[in-house]
Amino acid sequence: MRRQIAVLLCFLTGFFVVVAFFIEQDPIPDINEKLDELLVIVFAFALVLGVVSFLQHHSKKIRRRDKGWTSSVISISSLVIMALLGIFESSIRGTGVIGDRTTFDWVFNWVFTPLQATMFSLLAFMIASAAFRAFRIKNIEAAVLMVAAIIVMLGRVSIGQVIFPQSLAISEWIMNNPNLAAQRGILIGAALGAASMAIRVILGIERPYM
Amino acid sequence: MSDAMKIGGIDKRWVYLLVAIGALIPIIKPLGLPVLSTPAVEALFEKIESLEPGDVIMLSFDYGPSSAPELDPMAESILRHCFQRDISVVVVALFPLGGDNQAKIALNKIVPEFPVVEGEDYVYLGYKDGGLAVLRRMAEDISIVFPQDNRGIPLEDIPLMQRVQNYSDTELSVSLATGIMGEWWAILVNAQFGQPVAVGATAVSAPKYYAYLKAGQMLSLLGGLKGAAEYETLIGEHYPELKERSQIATRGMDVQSIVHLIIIGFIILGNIVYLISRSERTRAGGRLASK
Amino acid sequence: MPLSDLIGIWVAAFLTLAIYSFLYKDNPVYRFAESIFVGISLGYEIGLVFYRTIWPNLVERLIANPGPNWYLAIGGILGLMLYCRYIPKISFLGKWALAVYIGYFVGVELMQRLHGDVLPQIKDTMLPLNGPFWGSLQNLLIVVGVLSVLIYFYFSKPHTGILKPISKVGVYFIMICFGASFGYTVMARISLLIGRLTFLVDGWVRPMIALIFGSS
Amino acid sequence: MIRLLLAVSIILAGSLAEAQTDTNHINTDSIDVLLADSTVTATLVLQLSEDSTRILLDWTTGDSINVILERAGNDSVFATIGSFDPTITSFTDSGVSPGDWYMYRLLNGDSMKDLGAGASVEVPFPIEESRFFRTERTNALLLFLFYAATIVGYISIAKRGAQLFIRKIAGLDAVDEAVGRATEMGRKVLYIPGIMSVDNIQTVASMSILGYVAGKTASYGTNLEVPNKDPLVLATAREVVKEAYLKAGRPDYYNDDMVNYVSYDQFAFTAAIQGLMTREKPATNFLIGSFYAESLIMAEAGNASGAIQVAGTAELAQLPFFVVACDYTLIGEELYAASAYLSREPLILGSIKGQDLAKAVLVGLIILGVILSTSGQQWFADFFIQR
Repeated sequence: MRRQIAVLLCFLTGFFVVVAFFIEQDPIPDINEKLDELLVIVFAFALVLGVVSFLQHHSKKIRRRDKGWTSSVISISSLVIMALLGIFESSIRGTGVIGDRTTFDWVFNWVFTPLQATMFSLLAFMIASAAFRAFRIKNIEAAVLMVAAIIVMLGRVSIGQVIFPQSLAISEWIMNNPNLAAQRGILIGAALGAASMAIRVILGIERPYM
Repeated sequence: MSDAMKIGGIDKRWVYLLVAIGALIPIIKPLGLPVLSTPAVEALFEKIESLEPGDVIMLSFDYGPSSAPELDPMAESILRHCFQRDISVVVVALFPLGGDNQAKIALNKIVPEFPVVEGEDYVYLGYKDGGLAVLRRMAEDISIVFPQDNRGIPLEDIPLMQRVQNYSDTELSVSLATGIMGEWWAILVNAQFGQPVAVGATAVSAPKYYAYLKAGQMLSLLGGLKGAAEYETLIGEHYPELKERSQIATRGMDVQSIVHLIIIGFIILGNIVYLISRSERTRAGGRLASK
Repeated sequence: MPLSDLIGIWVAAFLTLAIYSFLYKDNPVYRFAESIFVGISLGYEIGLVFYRTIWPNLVERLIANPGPNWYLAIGGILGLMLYCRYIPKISFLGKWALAVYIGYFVGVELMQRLHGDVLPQIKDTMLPLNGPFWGSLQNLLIVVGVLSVLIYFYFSKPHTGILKPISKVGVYFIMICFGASFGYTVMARISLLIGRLTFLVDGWVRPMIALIFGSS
Repeated sequence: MIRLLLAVSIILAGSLAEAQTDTNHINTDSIDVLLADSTVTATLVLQLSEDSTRILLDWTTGDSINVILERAGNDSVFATIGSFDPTITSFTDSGVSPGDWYMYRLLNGDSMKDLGAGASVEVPFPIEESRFFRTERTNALLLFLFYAATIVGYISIAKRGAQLFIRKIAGLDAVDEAVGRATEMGRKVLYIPGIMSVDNIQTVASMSILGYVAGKTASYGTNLEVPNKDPLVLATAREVVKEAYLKAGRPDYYNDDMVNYVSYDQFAFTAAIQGLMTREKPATNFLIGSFYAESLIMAEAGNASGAIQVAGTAELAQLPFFVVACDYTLIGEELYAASAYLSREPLILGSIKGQDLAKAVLVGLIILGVILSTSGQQWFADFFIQR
């Protein structure tokens, strides 16, 4: 019974959205808007689950003195400090423009932002090692992959055009023709797959919520 | 470290090291690798070269901080080029999220380099919200949109603006744009009012501007860091005294060129190693490739 | 420069190098930076969710104007239902909340995919082949590419007979696409690295040298 | 004081109109110009939104510094609906009620004192009631009905016990092998469900695959860890994994900490996963769901730690990186077909069959569209325009 209710709830909300996509008669658009608004709140509540899980996960490591438990102490402390700063220094409230010189902003500017940017920039190294390892002429497909990548790479930088003057024109042609066609094919297929998945979930054939 | 760190017998940390060195050297000291200028960029340079001292152009800051790494160098080069040739610049900002700030940053940096006088050789009119409507209005009278300049001086009291009432009194409009704003200049200011328009765009949005360039609705297109580096190179070639200063995009492009070459070099090296020892099992290449 | 910024630059430089040290090998310094990063980012999110969602979207609106905003309480109740999983007797309520949430967005995706992806992409592929020779050839290439890739993903039949060569063509298109996208992205990734290295060189090392050896 | 109020109201009206203009800008294609009036000093153009429930006004006023817009309803009494800065030249009136007649008048002048009547226009028929069905979406409705019907049709065929074939998908055959490898090596299986929430359908598909993987690890007694970036995915993944362990008859092997939470920040999550892969060296990594820039960092870390990696996503921009750095990659559509392939459940298989039939029909329609466009019949392709 409890399971059937879950399936029914999923069906009703899913079906409602599909109807709302086509129908403009009140009160359907209005209900749709309200649903959208209130589900944002559900999402916000879920963060507590995450924080509880985070604290459990790390405190278990500390209790058992697992390998690397000191990292867990650091994680929990920085979480607590940042959460307290965020709640008591109200600079992130409202506008979202971080401008005042609070401790919170200091941590945001000098700790959080550099960490984010540096992690992101690791990609420059990863893309190099991945290319080095993966682009091998093992067969025709792999060769096609490699040649396309090299031409486009040359076309992007000025030295590339010194080495291979046609690279810019060829790489733009590749981007706008075969690349576009394949992207479109993958996109249409994936969209149909996603829609089919959605129909299965709405009909309760697949139940990812249980 | 385990064998997994190795690729075809080479520790992949060598790849990391070379990428890091390749990126660091030009940042410490620019190499000045050759940058081939393209007709799309040359068109703007030639246009400004063809102007007489005292002519006026309009420069619009239509971007914010997120596009600054690509578009700031363009702004600086264009301002330098104009000031060097005694061409007056009317500067405006139309991008809501930071256009004003970018304009001030660029002017504060370039103005002290030249003996130029605010109000005579250049003027900054400030930021105005309203997008297309503003562009349309300025075709009639700039002073409707900007009754006074950024300092609060009415336009009629500014010597430069006494010469300029609307687009027709300027020789060229340059928009450094993020997203859609450059298109507005092409479809409105160029197409409707016949004003020559050049656009500096980020690399991501540059491809969609090519259509306007091809259709003749834009005089010139500077695309991304590369476009900026081309302009810097043109300036360096014609005005050696400015070369030292105009190297920001060139420096970034040096890094790009070197690291791209390093990656391509490693791909070739990897294939040589692979061909020599075919027996080695590589798991990479993915399913499609390994089928 | 205020002292807090000076310290900030040093902290940022240290953390930047700490992350890069992972490239050599995993080490305690990286682990330290990672732990701080994880903790701080989650702590930041707590403040953000509280002040940007729970407070303005729920509490404030319910207090200020409960009449027309009553429905927001449903969001709060669904949210609280998620916590029921900690109480075994009523843990099923959490699944109900998830069912509503997933049901809604699955419905949204269903129509978005069909209306927003399938329709326009199909329309854009219906290209005329009777224009100038070169343009028509490119159009033909796009049509062939789209169809062969679509057929490559056909699951109901094995790739034999006529499907074999067609899906093979599809594979070539996919390989060109992946190679080109890969090559195209390299530049953006290097830009990120330039940003960090410029900070280290121009924002940290150079001022430091200037400070020690006197500015020049 | 009055001047101040006036200034404020102009700014307010201006910003209001600004916000309105923005939304119209997107829809301009679907709007027909209805009426215009031009005088010496001003031009006022009136347009009706496609659903005829809003009125869009556009004007030019020469050199006027001040512009005031007035509206009269059934009673023919004009009232101000906004005063505008000269830079603003359009306004959308959404405050019209169905069934009523409306007339608009523009006043303009160089100062507030000497405003004169500029142009005026009248809407020649009453404003329409908002409609029941969005007729412009007929093509989407037909597509939806056709698609849903083929899928539901095939599901009911499957229900009657028809044997349904599905071709080999290498990436999915690898799932069993990958879990088996972890069991042999006595190491854990790491499952990353992407970084987006369950409002993204790729995550939903990932949950289905997670259910299958968890069933395998439960019956083999292999360790499973599911670190999360999104808290709602955390909640969902816990239900899914718990259910799988229950079904496999091993509820005692399940604990909540298997499915744990890392951080909401994309790159903090990435940093932690990179560290985890390097330190704990899981034998198998599943990277299935919606990924962005972190895809390559994670896949490279997993590759360096010697794990066998199965990836799956429909994010076009990330697919090349997974293909390059992982052993198997589920590309787009394969991700969604995975649950059918793995579970072999007839109903799900039926939906895949239906999907394939629909796809075959669409391929036919594209070919027909190309033929018709080539012969100058553009109407067919135009039918598919997204509105």
